[in-house]
Amino acid sequence: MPDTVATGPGPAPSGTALRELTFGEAIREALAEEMRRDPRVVLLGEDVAEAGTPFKVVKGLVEEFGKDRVVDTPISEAGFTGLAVGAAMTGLRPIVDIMFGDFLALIMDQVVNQAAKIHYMSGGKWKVPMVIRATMGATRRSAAQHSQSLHAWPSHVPGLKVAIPSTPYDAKGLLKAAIRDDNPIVFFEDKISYAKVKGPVPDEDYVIPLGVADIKREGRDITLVATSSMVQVALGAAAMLEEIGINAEVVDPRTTWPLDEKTLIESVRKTSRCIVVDEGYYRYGITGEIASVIAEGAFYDLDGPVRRIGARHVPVPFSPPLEDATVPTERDLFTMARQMCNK
Amino acid sequence: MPDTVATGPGPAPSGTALRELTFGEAIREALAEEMRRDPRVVLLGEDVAEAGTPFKVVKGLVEEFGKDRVVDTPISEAGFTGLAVGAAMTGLRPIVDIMFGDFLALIMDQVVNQAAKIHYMSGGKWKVPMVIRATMGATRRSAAQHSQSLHAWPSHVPGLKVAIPSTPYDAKGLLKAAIRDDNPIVFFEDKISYAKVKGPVPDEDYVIPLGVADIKREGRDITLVATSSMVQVALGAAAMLEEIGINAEVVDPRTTWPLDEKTLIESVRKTSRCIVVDEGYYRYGITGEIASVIAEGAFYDLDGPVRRIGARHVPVPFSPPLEDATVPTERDLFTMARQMCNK
Amino acid sequence: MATAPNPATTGVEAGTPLRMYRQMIAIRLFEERVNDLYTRALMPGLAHLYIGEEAVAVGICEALRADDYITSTHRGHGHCLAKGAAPHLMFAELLGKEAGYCKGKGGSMHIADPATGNLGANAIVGGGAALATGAAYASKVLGQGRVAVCFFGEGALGQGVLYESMNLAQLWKLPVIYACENNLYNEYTHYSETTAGDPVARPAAFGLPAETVDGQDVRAVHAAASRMVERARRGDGPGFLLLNTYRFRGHHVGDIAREYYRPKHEEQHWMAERDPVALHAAWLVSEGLADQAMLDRIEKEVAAEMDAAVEFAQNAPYPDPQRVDEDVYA
Amino acid sequence: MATAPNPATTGVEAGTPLRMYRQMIAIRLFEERVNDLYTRALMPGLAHLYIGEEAVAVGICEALRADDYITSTHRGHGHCLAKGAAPHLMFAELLGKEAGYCKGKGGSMHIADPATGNLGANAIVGGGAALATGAAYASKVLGQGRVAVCFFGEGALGQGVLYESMNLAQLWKLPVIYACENNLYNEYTHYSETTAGDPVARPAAFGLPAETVDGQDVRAVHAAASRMVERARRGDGPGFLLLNTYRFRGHHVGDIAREYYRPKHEEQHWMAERDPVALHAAWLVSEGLADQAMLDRIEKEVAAEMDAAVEFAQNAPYPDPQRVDEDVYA
Ligand SMILES: Cc1ncc(C[n+]2csc(CCOP(=O)(O)OP(=O)(O)O)c2C)c(N)n1
Ligand SMILES: Cc1ncc(C[n+]2csc(CCOP(=O)(O)OP(=O)(O)O)c2C)c(N)n1
Ligand SMILES: [Mg+2]
Ligand SMILES: [Mg+2]
Repeated sequence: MPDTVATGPGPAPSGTALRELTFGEAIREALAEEMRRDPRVVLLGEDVAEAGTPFKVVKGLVEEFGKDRVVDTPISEAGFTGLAVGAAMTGLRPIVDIMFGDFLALIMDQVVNQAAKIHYMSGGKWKVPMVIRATMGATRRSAAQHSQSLHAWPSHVPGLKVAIPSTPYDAKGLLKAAIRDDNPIVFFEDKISYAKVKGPVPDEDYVIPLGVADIKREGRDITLVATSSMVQVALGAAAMLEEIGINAEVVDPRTTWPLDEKTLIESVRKTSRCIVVDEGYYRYGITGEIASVIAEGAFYDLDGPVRRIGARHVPVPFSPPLEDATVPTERDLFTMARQMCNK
Repeated sequence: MPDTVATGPGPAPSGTALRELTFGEAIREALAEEMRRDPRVVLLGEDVAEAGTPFKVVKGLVEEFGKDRVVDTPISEAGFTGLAVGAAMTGLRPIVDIMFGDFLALIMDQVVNQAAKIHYMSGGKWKVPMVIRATMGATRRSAAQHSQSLHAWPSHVPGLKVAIPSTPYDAKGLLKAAIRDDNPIVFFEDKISYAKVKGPVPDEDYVIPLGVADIKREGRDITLVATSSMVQVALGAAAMLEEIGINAEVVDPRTTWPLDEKTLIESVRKTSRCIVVDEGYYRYGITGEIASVIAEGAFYDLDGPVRRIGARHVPVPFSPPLEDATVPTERDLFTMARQMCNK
Repeated sequence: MATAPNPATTGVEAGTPLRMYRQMIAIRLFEERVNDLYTRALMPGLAHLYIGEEAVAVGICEALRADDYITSTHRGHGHCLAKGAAPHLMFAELLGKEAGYCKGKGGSMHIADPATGNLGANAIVGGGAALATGAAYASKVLGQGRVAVCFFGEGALGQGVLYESMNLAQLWKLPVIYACENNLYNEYTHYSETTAGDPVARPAAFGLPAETVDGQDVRAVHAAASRMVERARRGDGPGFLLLNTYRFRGHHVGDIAREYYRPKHEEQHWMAERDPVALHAAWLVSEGLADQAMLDRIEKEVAAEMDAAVEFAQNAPYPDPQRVDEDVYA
Repeated sequence: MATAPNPATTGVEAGTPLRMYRQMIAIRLFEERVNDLYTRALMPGLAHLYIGEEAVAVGICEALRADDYITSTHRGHGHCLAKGAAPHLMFAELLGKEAGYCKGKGGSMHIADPATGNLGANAIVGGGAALATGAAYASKVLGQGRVAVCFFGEGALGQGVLYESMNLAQLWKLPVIYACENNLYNEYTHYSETTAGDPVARPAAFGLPAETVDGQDVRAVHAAASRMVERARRGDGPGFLLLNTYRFRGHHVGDIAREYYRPKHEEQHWMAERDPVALHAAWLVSEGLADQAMLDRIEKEVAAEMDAAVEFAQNAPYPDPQRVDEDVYA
């Protein structure tokens, strides 16, 4: 794999040549712009200030916004996430940084029993405008407790929205939308993409509404529904498939909730074949829901069952040859798609 | 609804007339028998000793087994669950009692990052033989933080097994199997079923292997896959359907992981129609996975898409007319099944 | 009825002993009506009564401004009333009616009200700890000078997030008071079986000033709370109050046969000797601030308002089931 | 090579100052080789080195029996070695080889070994707290007389589950020692920015005896640990040690430019004046328990064993990818 991957068809060029940013840079820019725009936006997390997190994604923000708005916390994920919930109710728009998405397991009570339900339980009186940024993704040899992609959990919970961008353009536009949204949103960032995925990002202010899928590549023969890191994999597989005469469409839901069912279903009604691929654990995850939605909505146009690929259903192992066997690859997708198209 | 519901076809009668137990009594009996059988089994939780939990399910155990094996804990779900993980590694077989399944949100780190992964991370060297008993289920007017059915979360996580029994017979047999299993198991008990669901339970020792579905009612025309509290609902719907000439099969997976794919798929290959019903939140939950498995395995025998019903995708409201609108009913199933069968 | 005067906030001057009496009586009479509704099967769900603990909520909330914040618990009616909630909107909520504080969506354990700074009752033990800390954080960042009070039972001392929260509050000098209501029991288990060491040493270890207060003495509670609130408002950071009290009734209304976990004579002692309402009434009379006739009149007035509030709630309609999908997202 | 002598456990008598020296040198030389492997891109993942903190793991583990338990952390190599792990099986694990302690499935942050009572290194900060408490609980219930030591960095003081665990341990008088390694930094943030109040006051508030120890003085650590372990084994309950120490290197091997979060002169001071290996060596010589030649010989011996261990690991095969599905369930 090359060091960085250029992302697929970006936004419509807006006259000026678009800059190329990495995924991480796009996120930093979204944070900086929204913090400039709205003094109520604060960023809380472990080592977010001078260190800019271990991934260096928020590096530089403390210099511009000061230690009052870019706040280093103790290693108290539940405590500072809950604190952010209370602060969101009372006038701030906090963003919390969950260094590794695995630590979502530590904050589910604050996110699910508190943040997600407060608006509803109060009959609409209190609001919780906050963003929980969490990383996801494996292949960093970080082993079972630092490699999970747990976006299926919050996606299961009414009251939350869940964004899972795949390109710098989407990451910036979705993060800005999330920060301006009045609901608690869990925003997943693929660690590998931070430095590796590069793509065009316009200079001017834009937001991408939550709940709108994006067709990353148009095609006729088969739909590959892919999320986050898997979008690049799907695009790679599509290129391989093109060589054997299979024209694949790649659709990125961009948010798992709200879910743009219409775009997904329409794509499959057109292509009549579908594979859903996601980096979360295979079972009871993202692919089951999306495949079901598509199978229900496009049943009579389907040539065969909607197929699914997820992370191998094992804890993520450390050893490189083992870990590499757990993440869906272009080859996996290619093989499955080829078979489905009988080529 | 009657005060108690007799459960469907029980086990094959074993000569002697079978006793009838409630769901709660069957669980207590399983606990007592296994504690008698194996001195390493201990029960930890809030108010489990003299009070026998607010549901009175474990009432009487402390009298037989003493305060050393039936242990009242502080309100420290993460702490005592983690303690049980360490104790399971070092010679005990702990059972922890999570009073309301909603509090799973407080223990996900201990369950998912620790219990589920320790065997794998240690290359198979350490084992974590423990059972996490958690309640589930709504319609008790307990509102959003005391009514959730969160079994989709642990079902998503490799390394865990998840049982979700619907009858006294299954509850006893599965709980005994879970206690004897060498893995961490999350065992879901429907609160309403404790006193309300009654059924035959043999006197003699038996276990039900984890991962074997049970056909609660045989039928030809449509398969209703139902879990936990929804099994009674499906049986009720099946009776209503029978009256209009639709012969429904009701299949209970009994465990969401391992999942008995074969039995589910075979049933639908026979009936060619399927509805999956579960009391968890509708989206990204149990029904998506099971519907996908069935749609993949029985695709060419299906008359139409596999349909799904879950809890309404909202936080559980308090007010009775609102709460009642969130839980799948016999009528919902009946209407959907009737439409699918064109009657 | 929507404009009914709130007995908790009218008729006597804020902060005075007489007003605190009125507030305590309001809670007591409110809870007696809850008990009645519940035992007559007119109230759905569970009801955790605050009877016996009135001096805690009142003594503390009387030290707060209207725009200060509180978080409350499953045993929250007293906190909500003391912070200024209107009984008729509370009863409506308890009965699951559309007119209730939360449109019937919250119920007894989730009364919330921005107008009175009530961030919500919370059915997760310890659930308010981080939330109150966050409200204090926002108040500080926004320079609002508001104080947040986190009410919780001593059972919440078992929840780790309380310590995470106190650490954050002390590090960042946040204006939050942790008010621990030690009524001796976590549900059906005595707190000594769940709580090692000395409870007030815990906040102290995180650097918080911590004070133990007789939770049956409303004036003592008010005085201690006033000191801590003032200190917090000044910017000197959080504080902790351990309020020794007792719930006179069961853990919830259905908890009737209690002798297996607490002795009758203990209950009798607290009810006879340590009733916060009776103690305060006696003091008012002995100080010449009121006579029995005046106290009786207050009680009668409050009782009438509570009866009207119940009637309002009983007559109010249930929400249309269609509305179940509203308020999931803002 | 599978029968290679373990330099950590052979050659000198258990519990003696000379053996503690050998153990510390073993950790030091092990970690230097980790650094070397990592910087040469031969080791996958991350490596958090224990260099500078050796006296903590050694002083404590030398006070333990072979069948006592430990839980360890992301910075865990020192704990594992001190508890008796074989370096060649550790290196094999660090390189992701089948021969490693965890068949390559765990890696640096998850070395675990029932044979030496090692419940596992843990990559969740604070993740060992409840686990160690549980092992102590099992030991007590089963009457085994085993003690569990929970190693953790001062960053774990931020995790609520630590307080939940200490409360349980003290309530039930469990034989567990909480060993807090205060190396002054949570990753890139000074602990004073994350820790309010006085750290040893926290366990004390839960009733645990708590002692602050110079973590660079292996004999002081050993003495304090021995007292607490003996107390715990007797049945008198848990204890807490606050071990003041310093990591000489970065948070992980890649953390090179550190001046933005900690000054060079601070590092230089600790390395020059407070090196636990050098301090103990000087003491051994000054007490006449060893001369420099003997210490050099020990170091050379250990170095040779470490080099052989590295070689073993480098030559060992990777696991067959097919084995990825094994060990998910017991
Ligand atoms: C996290 C959590 N665990 C358990 C419960 C169940 N529960 C409800 S109230 C209660 C006891 C609370 O005791 P305490 O905090 O002292 O409050 P009190 O009822 O005495 O006012 C328990 C265990 C809960 N609601 N939340
Ligand atoms: C629950 C959790 N939060 C955050 C992290 C990321 N992290 C890894 S090490 C570390 C700092 C730990 O500091 P300390 O406990 O003092 O240990 P030290 O590295 O100094 O030995 C952090 C924040 C983690 N692994 N687990
Ligand atoms: Mg209490
Ligand atoms: Mg540290």
